[in-house]
Amino acid sequence: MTATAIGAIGDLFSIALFILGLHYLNAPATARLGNRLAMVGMALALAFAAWQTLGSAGLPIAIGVIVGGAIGVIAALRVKMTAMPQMVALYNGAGGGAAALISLVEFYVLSNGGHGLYPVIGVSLVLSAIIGAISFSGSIIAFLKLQELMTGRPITYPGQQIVNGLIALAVIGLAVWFVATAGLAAPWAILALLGVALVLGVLFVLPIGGADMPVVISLLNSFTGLAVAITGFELGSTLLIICGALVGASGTLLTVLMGKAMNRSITNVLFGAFGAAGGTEVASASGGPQNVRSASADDVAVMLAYAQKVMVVPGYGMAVAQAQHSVKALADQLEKRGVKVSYAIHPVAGRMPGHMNVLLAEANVPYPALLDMEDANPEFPTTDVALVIGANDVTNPAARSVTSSPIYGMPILDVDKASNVIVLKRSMRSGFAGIENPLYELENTSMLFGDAKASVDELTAAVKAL
Amino acid sequence: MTATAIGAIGDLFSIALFILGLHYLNAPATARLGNRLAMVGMALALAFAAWQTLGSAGLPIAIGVIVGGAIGVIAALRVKMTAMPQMVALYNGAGGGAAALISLVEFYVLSNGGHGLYPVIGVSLVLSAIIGAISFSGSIIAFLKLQELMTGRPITYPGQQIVNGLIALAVIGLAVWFVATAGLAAPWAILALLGVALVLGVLFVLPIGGADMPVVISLLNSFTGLAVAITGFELGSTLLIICGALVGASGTLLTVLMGKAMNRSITNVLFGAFGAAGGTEVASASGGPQNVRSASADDVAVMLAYAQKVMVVPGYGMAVAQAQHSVKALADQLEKRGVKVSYAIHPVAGRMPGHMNVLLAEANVPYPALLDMEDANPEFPTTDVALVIGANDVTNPAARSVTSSPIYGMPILDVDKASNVIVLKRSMRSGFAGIENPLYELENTSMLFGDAKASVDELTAAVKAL
Amino acid sequence: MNDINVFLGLLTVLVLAIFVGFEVISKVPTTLHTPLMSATNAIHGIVLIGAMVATASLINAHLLSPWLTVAATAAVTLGAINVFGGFAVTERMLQMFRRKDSK
Amino acid sequence: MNDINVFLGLLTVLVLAIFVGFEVISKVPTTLHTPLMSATNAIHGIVLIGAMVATASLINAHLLSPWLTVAATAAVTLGAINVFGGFAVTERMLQMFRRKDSK
Ligand SMILES: NC(=O)c1ccc[n+]([C@@H]2O[C@H](COP(=O)([O-])OP(=O)(O)OC[C@H]3O[C@@H](n4cnc5c(N)ncnc54)[C@H](OP(=O)(O)O)[C@@H]3O)[C@@H](O)[C@H]2O)c1
Ligand SMILES: NC(=O)c1ccc[n+]([C@@H]2O[C@H](COP(=O)([O-])OP(=O)(O)OC[C@H]3O[C@@H](n4cnc5c(N)ncnc54)[C@H](OP(=O)(O)O)[C@@H]3O)[C@@H](O)[C@H]2O)c1
Repeated sequence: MTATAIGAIGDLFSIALFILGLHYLNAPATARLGNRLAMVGMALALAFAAWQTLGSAGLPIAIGVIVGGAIGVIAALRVKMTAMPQMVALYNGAGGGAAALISLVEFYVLSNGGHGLYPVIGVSLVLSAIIGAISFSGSIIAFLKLQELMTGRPITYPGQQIVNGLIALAVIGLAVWFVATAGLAAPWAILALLGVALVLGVLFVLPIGGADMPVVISLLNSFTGLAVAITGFELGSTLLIICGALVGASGTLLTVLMGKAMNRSITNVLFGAFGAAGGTEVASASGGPQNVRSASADDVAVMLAYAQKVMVVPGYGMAVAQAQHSVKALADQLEKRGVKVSYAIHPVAGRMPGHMNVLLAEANVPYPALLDMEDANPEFPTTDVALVIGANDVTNPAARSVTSSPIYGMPILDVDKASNVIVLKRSMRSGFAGIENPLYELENTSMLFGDAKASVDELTAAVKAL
Repeated sequence: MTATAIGAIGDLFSIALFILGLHYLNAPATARLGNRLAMVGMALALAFAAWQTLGSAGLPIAIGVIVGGAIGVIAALRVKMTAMPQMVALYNGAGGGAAALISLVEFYVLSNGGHGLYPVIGVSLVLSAIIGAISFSGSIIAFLKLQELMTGRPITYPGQQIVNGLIALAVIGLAVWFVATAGLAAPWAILALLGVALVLGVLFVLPIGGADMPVVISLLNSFTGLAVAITGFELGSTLLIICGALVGASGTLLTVLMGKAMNRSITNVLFGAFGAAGGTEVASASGGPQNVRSASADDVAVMLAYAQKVMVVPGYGMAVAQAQHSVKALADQLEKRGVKVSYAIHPVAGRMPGHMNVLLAEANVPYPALLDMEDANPEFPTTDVALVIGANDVTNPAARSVTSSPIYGMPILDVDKASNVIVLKRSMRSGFAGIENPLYELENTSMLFGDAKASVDELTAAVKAL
Repeated sequence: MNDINVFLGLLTVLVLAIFVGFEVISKVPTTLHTPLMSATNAIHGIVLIGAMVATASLINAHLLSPWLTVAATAAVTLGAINVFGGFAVTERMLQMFRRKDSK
Repeated sequence: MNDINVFLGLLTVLVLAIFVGFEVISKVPTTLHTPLMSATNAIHGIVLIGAMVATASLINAHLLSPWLTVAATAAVTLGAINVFGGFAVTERMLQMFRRKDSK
């Protein structure tokens, strides 16, 4: 049996492991097993690839793998839990960049002979260069936005759509011409193509708001998958084709599911900024002073200490204030007094799926105390105090009744059914959706203004003092 | 582009259509669409194959397709709804037989040159011959059992396992030898192999009871899928490999699901008869006279006519008596009097999944009146009369409480929660599981003995006369 | 099919198709078990195409034994029964799933 | 990859893998969206192998331009970041899913 054949059989095992891994990643109980299986698959594939390539290109490959591996692992272990999404963006961008560079290298290798490229090779070379480059630069912008190294607000300017359209046309034109001439116009053509595609990636992500970045990252992730699959055609590698297609397809479906979970369509995420420039501003400005009650920390502390059942409803504000440890401390105080404390976790609370779970787990909140929306909602009618900590949209009763509301139809946490609602936030400003929350004007609602962490710490102190 | 290439592209469309078809077949609302998509895929594949083969072998192919197609379609349209499972068995057997015959023909074609067969070809030839032949003869026995052309009871005799084991060994020995000699011992070896495999198929299904046939048919179905995939290796056909593997894998999973739905493990279905020969007899004989109330048709008619809510619980006995039209007539009479009539359908009532749905749909019972087990069970506490028509095991409360019962843990219809339970059956004999039903001894249960159709017709007449 | 690489290509396709087959079956309601079994049964009727190819290769090999021609024709016939009967019976079963709003 | 039949074989594999990718994602709970995205991200790190192959082919072609060697090494580096970082970050996210029975 030839080395290639042995490699192909090894690849087949890797592929099976990747698929099984993804399968198990669908359920919380088996997700870790799933990731481990995928890791084993990758190790196997890398071992076979090393066996076949290290002989001829040992040095550059060893340098690249060691440097890249070290950067990747160290960054992954150092980063804060809450910065995970932007790390995924960076890693994804790296994959896209690799695909684009492979096209560049392969172009030189293949056109070395002086004759042109076969159509299939030419087309895949161009496509993986373009898609990889878009994914690379787009992911970097997504990273910068989420890391708040640049404004998270949509960046729009007049004529933006025309500019983007023209650049996209330039990319297509260059690509067609490259394929038509079988790459003989190169090397400037392939370099120009890469350059313009990088610009397109930047422009594509700029007008999208920071809060939509998780969806965008997921989309760019499936782009990279696509680029890798096409690279597979370029290199004639079944392994790359299959893995790339797996990620491209599952990533696309995942993007749609993520959009659905926050009640946004993908087109709305991608192109929403063009239509409704400044919509957020208008809505929150029109809010003005509302008819709300505000309470002191001491009042609230008494209410909490003598309650039987308290439901904590965390949201984006808790993440911003990094208040999770303080919340845990407050809950401990209350539990000492015999109060039953649970947490109601809305699926899209915060800015990434699982955001609240990650934060609360970091603060060592026991897993069984976290209730899904389905389990939490029946509890509210028998809850004495619903303590809303920096959550807004996910508690907005307008989603149930006001058909004209942008979030109408989104399932929400029914905090208004609790006997008392305490809302911790800094001001009357709106949340992600940019709309007013009628919850704040209800009879049974009181506001405790201030930074979430500061407020919660005050509450803990006040409860202790009782 | 060559003819082969065009064919390959066409095949790719067919494959996509098959997969989409299976995908849509998972939900009732889209199942018809799914089947249609698969049909289109098959038509496309056949068109390309015809284009490539009719030129050389027009006559035999035309004869075969016309004769086979006519037989298949006419039989499918003529057969009674309740005989569907055995029809599927026959069609499946035909597929297996085709795979076995292809191996035979290909053996002659390939060994024509006088030199032996390549290992891969030799192995696939032998495997598809064996599996196809087992599927062929096994399916025919399954058909005969379900059609009651032979006894549905498990056929067992002393030493059966040894005989089966020896025959399996003979098959394996012949196969190994055939491959080892690269087929040069032929043609008698391949013929002998086919013959012994046919016998093995018969012996494999004989000891399995008629009621387990749906599971066996599903298993034989995935066998045929496997045989077809291997035939694909023999012929170098991607299309056959993919379709065969699709069916082999999904059929295996489906077999497991079917077994689960009736609370039986697959090994138990296949080899259960060996362990517990005659167990059914003992259990039902030990029943003896129970402490039950029997009611007259007139009593029951009054009860039904003055009820507000009647739940019909159909089972295998309704199918045996072909009482579905009578049941519909009774329900019409009751509804005329303002009684609300619904039907509680247990997932494994009858002898095939969906058995009751098919029968009641045939009798034009409106779809919304059919309640799944999940929807029906909460209704029983507010039901005045539960009318159990030839159902037994699926109403057995022992499944809830008696841990030693063979059906312990199977979800059942909670008919015993209804104010009154009327059971229509012919005797005190047990049902499929061969166990007593404590339901019949309950305070609120009355028996109406007799053939289900006759009893229901009597009830209808009595209600009309009121 | 003597080339190991061709064989490995087919093996890859086999493995992927097996995964598709497993994953495509998800939470099927029990009422759909029989139709689904019947539909997959019809799909392996693709063996008809194998029978057609085998018949053609028999003729092309100029093997004119009447027995072999009968065997090949029988294979085609059985394959056709599988395909056409399989789809027809599935279609009939599924007709039961049309929602009837009322009698 | 000039042979149309080889291309068609790869295309078949592509189509099947796309179907596997779609079918393998079923009812994922929202809490798993981010880990799943992260895991698929790590899997497309397989591009590292493409980068290794391309680097080897560059050397074998005796194209000794330093710029090209840098580009190839950069491709390997980026691919390695994708693979190793991707799996590490996924693993960390999933550590949050261990059930803790109590504090
Ligand atoms: N989870 C996801 O995957 C995801 C991704 C993208 C978008 N989204 C969207 O994000 C929203 C999530 O809802 P949410 O209720 O969690 O958040 P939200 O509606 O965005 O509201 C967060 C609230 O927290 C308050 N806040 C901010 N910083 C604070 C601090 N330091 N201390 C106290 N309060 C602070 C803000 O009010 P003040 O400014 O008055 O303090 C704001 O109203 C949904 O609309 C969802 O669709 C979710
Ligand atoms: N649905 C499937 O896919 C499937 C497949 C295989 C096995 N099974 C098994 O089959 C059983 C189905 O339960 P089931 O409650 O529907 O049926 P059952 O438990 O088999 O009981 C049927 C009852 O109907 C009575 N009966 C028979 N012929 C009758 C007639 N002409 N008139 C009136 N009554 C008649 C019989 O009692 P008499 O003799 O006293 O009349 C018998 O007790 C379950 O154990 C299930 O696991 C189901």
